[in-house]
Amino acid sequence: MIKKVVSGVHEALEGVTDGMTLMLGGFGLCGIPENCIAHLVTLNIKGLTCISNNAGVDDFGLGLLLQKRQIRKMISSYVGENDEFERQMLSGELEVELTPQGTLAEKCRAAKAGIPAFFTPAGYGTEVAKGKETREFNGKMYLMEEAYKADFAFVKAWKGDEAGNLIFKGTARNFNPCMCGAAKVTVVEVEELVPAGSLDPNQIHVPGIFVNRIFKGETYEKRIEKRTVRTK
Amino acid sequence: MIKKVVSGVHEALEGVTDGMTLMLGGFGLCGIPENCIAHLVTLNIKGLTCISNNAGVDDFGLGLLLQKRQIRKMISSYVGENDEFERQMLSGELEVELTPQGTLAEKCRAAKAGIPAFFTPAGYGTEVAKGKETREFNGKMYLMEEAYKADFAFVKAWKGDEAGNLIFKGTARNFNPCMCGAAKVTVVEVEELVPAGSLDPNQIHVPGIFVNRIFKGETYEKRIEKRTVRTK
Amino acid sequence: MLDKNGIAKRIAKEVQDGYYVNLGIGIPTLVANFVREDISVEFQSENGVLGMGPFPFEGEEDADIINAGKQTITTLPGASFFDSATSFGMIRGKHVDLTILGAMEVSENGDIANWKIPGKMVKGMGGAMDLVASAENIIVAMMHTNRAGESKLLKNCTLPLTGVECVKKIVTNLAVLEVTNEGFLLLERAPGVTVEEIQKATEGNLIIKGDVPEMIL
Amino acid sequence: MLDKNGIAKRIAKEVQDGYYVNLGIGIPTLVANFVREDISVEFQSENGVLGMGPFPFEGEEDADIINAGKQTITTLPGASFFDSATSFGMIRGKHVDLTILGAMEVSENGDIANWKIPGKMVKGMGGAMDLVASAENIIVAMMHTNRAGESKLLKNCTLPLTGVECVKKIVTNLAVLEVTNEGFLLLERAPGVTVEEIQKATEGNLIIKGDVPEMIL
Repeated sequence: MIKKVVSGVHEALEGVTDGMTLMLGGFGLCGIPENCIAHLVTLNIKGLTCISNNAGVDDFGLGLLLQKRQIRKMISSYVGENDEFERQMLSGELEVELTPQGTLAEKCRAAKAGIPAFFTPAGYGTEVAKGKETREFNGKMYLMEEAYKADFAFVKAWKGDEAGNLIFKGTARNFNPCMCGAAKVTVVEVEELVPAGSLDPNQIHVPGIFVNRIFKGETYEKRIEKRTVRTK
Repeated sequence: MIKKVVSGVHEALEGVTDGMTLMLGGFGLCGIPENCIAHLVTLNIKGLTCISNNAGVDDFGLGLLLQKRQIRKMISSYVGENDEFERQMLSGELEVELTPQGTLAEKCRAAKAGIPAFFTPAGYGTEVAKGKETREFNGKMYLMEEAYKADFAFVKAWKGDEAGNLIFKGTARNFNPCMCGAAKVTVVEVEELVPAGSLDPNQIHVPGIFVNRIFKGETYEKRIEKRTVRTK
Repeated sequence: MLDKNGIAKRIAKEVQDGYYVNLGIGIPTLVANFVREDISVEFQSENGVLGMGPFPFEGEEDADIINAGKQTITTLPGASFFDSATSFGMIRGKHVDLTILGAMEVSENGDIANWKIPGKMVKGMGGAMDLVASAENIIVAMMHTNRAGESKLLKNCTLPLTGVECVKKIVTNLAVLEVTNEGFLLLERAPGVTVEEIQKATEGNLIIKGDVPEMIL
Repeated sequence: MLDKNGIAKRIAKEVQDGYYVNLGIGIPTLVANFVREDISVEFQSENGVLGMGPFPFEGEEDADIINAGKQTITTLPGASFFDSATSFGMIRGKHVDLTILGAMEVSENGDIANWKIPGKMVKGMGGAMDLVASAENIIVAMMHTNRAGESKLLKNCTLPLTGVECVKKIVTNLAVLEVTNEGFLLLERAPGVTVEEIQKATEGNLIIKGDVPEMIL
């Protein structure tokens, strides 16, 4: 078994420098790599390009990096929950590439799986198609989309073992598995880190080969964006 | 929950007719839809195109359909274990399209996921590339490969629930998940059929939406092709 | 004239037994409340869940189990969780039978705009572009006119498009309409709404064939 | 001169700590027996397993747990099972560090042929084309000549290719060679084998620089 465990968030983020392209898992605030983001803020690294479905909220998630102007460019599908983001975007301080959510997921998956490009119907006939090759297959029009290239992927899993095998919980899975192995270095933080052999090999969501570094996150706030309940 | 359960192999195969294109899961004899194949033989349907990584052995798996001359064309990556196959192929009775294994898997996955075409490096510069578009990405050459189109997919899973959710065991997983949802109708046979709610929603390998019909197979021979052991 | 719940109630009648359904944010979310209890339907949320149930009881909410609107949810027996690539595989691969979503504008050829107002609103398209590009069956749920009283059913959309020639049906506070080659075919009137009122609120070509029945809710 | 086990033993020295390795059928399979015990290596089999262990004890074999050679296997702690698309995602995505496979012919520019003899043998390429097209590090394990005594290290391959310009290193019963821009660079001689013998058995351009050491096993 190949060991992936690092001592903590400090070692996990070694090598992240100005101007890099980062992938960050999560949907809204669900399943985001809280510990990695918190440490990125303290590192004061600038000029980042972040590939992440959302951009957090003003005071949590990627919003923390936005507030400190560490992000030069965001690649996301939906950014509606973040006023600071909208302000920076409309003022031109922040470059934004809005990408259909399924295309974003597939561009990560393609990077991970060695597929340099693929065709999707999403965005055909819209401004997303600008500058992209279009082609007809079976009477329908498609866009060609290329795989992402990223330096680091930051991923949050529920359980992980020393061999880097991962299991996610509920909808906190989202983009996290797609980003494992999609960057040069994949860093994973987990709620529970177990010895190799503790997880059923049949029930691994992401095999360890897609993971370079793994550590147990110190704390998880797991903030709920829209607590919605019914009464008994 | 949407019910997918059919009464048995007879109902499961309703609608399969001459000249159709079928996908069949399995790697060698591991994880093949034994009950569906056995019933296909009795149905005497002819002129089939079969997409399957291998072609069985002479007297088991797809070899049974080959012996009865029910297959017009095979799309496979490796057919080395079947003398009858080799004979029919060299004599020209059987049309054969040999496809790199990873390309075969990805063409199934693409069909399932609504990706009409993708690029892969496998086969570039070989006879597999004949007639295919080639293109350079980042200094490396790739082939464009299109998604398969199939009428039925026959899949073998370990456990399944009434909602069509599937779990596979060990390396019997192989091509089976990739083929679920890749054909117009996906038929799954399982060793164990359980009520909806019995499986952990976090541990489903294939969500039921990719499955149209599911039934419990009557018997499983699970023949081992190359029993290899060591002594204590 | 219908309120939001009325629109949702009318759309619920389009949901058939055995359907997998994706509901957008806003009015579409309400549709789940009105689906007949005697049919089997599963709700997909593109963030990675199939078999969504009602909102959790207070105190039972789980930060790791949400829908695409970021609301806490529960799951029903037979549910499954999966990653985003798999989720959009379901959508792009046409495994989801019905997509219901809101819109800012729809044109008479079925184009839809719902993600951006240049220089003003930039929330992003989320999964909407994937959904409208792939779904066989798309119903738009929206008000017939905007807050300024202008029609949202247009000859051509003026806002940046989400998808082209994809909307099949529209249910508004005033009417049910089908998108045809010739324009918006008026199928049903909302209770108490006249054909003339619908005509006045529709900028795109409105096709009226014979007596247009009032919808039954 | 080396036998098959000798070739495997020499190749095992190329396996480094932390490597994920894919072993082809035949001689490559034997490599696992000779990897140093003090390093961590995981073996991937393209039919869907990572962390392969030794063959099972008699009576403990499981029809559902096999390798790409269709042999019954076991798994080690930290192993995982996955589907074929994921497996070739690992391979195509360059996550596997080292691929060791057999060949019928290799050319001096690194082309490889190992899947077909026209009109005669048609086993198919299996996963070999994906492996050779993607692996950063490919070692070919083979006899230096075929049964007819003809060289398998050629100027140009005569058989249908499996991949182009992909082989990095070759270990045969006679020598260890590196594929360079100028041809086969002779790195090591097998015990008791002379440079002249290797030259005679090599049709492609053989580059000899200074004294060629005998390999240490």
